[in-house]
Amino acid sequence: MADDLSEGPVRDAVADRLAAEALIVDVAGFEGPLDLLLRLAQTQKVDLRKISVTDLARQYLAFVKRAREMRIELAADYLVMAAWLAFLKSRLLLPPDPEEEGPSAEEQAAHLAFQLERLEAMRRAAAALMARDQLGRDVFARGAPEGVARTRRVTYTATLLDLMQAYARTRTRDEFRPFVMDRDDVWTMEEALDRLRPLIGNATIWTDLAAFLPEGWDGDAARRRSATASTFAAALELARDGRLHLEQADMFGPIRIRGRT
Amino acid sequence: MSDGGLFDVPDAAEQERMVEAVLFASAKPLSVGELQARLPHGCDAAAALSRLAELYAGRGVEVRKLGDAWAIRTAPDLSHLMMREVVETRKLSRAATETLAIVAYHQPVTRAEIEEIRGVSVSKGIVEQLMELDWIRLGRRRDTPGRPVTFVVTRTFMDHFGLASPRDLPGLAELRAAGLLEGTPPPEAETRPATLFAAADEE
Amino acid sequence: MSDGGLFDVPDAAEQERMVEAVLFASAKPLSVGELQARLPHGCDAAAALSRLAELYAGRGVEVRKLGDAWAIRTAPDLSHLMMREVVETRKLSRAATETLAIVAYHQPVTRAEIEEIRGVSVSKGIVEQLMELDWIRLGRRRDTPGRPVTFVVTRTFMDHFGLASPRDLPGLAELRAAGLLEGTPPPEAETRPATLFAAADEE
Repeated sequence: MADDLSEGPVRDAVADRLAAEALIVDVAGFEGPLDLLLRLAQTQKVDLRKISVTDLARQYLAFVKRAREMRIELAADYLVMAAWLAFLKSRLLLPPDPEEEGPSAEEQAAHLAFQLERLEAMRRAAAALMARDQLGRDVFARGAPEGVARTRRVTYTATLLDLMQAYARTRTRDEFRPFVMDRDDVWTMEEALDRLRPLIGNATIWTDLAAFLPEGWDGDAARRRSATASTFAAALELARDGRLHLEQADMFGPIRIRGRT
Repeated sequence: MSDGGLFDVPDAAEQERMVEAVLFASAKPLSVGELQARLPHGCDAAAALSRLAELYAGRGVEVRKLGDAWAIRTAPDLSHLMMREVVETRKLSRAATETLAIVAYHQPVTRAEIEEIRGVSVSKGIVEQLMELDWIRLGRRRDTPGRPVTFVVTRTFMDHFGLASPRDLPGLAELRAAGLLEGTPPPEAETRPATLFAAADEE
Repeated sequence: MSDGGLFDVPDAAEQERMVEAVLFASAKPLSVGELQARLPHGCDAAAALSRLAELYAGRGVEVRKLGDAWAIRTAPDLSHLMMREVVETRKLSRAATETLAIVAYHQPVTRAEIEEIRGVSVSKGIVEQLMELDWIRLGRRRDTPGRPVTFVVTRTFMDHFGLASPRDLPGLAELRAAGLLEGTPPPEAETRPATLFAAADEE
């Protein structure tokens, strides 16, 4: 590095650059003006309550001046703090103006000292907290916790109203059921078949179909019609099966049946 | 506790503490060998383990051997504490409510009678459900062929529905007067169900 | 053991076993109320807990009070045996630990108050991170203009740092005696840069 030694300006440039970089790193390392102030205050190595705010203001302003000389962009809040500290410093150095209202310069300085002390206290508290025995690092929970099994129990509920409405529903359902034919006066074909089957075996002679109508079904016209129709249909069914013979002498004449032997 | 000297072996009580802590924190059961490997040199994991098992005997948790490994587990008689019952309330189904209503209004009533009134067969599940809820129970057998069982409502039923007696249940006419019946049934329906109730009462 | 009668309350020893079993089974701290809910009717979970805590004093695992809840945890002096159990966690940033400490010592605290103390705005990421860890949560809104939300620390926080009560925070008494936990308002807000910090809150 002999070249560097011989050429002073170059070396200075390097030194400046290094200094600038150091400052950049420093500024980046601070979390805002209060953090920077706290770091500067700590260099005074006194109880933060006895700190000299004027000294602190001077240090801070010097820092900002240096940063500006090195054309380091300082965030606005650093500059606002600088302006406020410059103002505070001047007020602290001058005798108090009796006309002025609001807090005195001393009170503002004391509050700044309080803020710094509080921030430092919180930093120490955070460190103390982190130094505690921590779960998963120093202290451990049950490695194999036994889970709680959930069982589901379903209970059913109904109100008296539900009950009454349900009953009303069942009792009135008939009244609203879909229309179906009333079967009181209907002699079904199944019934006719059941009646005809055992009788036809004995009918060895031609017998009028009307004779096979069930008892009580030959009076009322509707009933007789239903029974006649179903008995006739049943006779046709049995004729198809070869169980009986059917005959009708003339049109609209009586239909006669005879069992097949 | 002896933690100063490099070759100091922890005393028996300390070894017990160590086994206890390691066993507690482990996610899986540990064999004696694994425990031994976790303890400081010179410890006797097996001895500490058996002392620990004794110490826990009869407690809420026990040191249990699972295969060739050891673990801390809940005492079996307390396993019921590890259950959390989730109670879910559901509305009684329409079919069940209707069946219940018929039993309440017509008791004692046979299954065939319930089916006749509802017009559909009564599933076994519904009767079981209502009996499980302790809302209906078996009454006396009917003195008819086949001696069918009858159903009646229970004390629990009365409590649940706030009834002093099943006779307090309002009749159909009252239900209608209260606007609880939908639709407009034919006029003769007014009297019919009432007589049916009366008949049911006599049984 | 009395498990026959429906209304028999288990005796003291049995209640102790029950609390022991439930506490051992859970990895998370349980409040007295939660324990009580798991025990049969008539049990006194608080009394059983304090007897149990005494019983476990000095053992490899301890019954610890963590905030309003209780849990069984390994004794801190045995942490060297637990290397295998250590859960690797991401190291919290300085800003995050500071924010956490401020919430813990000043709770309930608003975001503006945290910013006042730290002198910088609190990034959203930090609050999210701390809430995700379940170390801080929202407290009640402050009864001041704008009704700002407040932050408080959680049961998980107490559990993680082994704090029986917020009073056990390290150095709390000294900080309070020094007046450093009081919300000392600035002498006058207009000219001070602190107002600028507070403005960052709005961004």
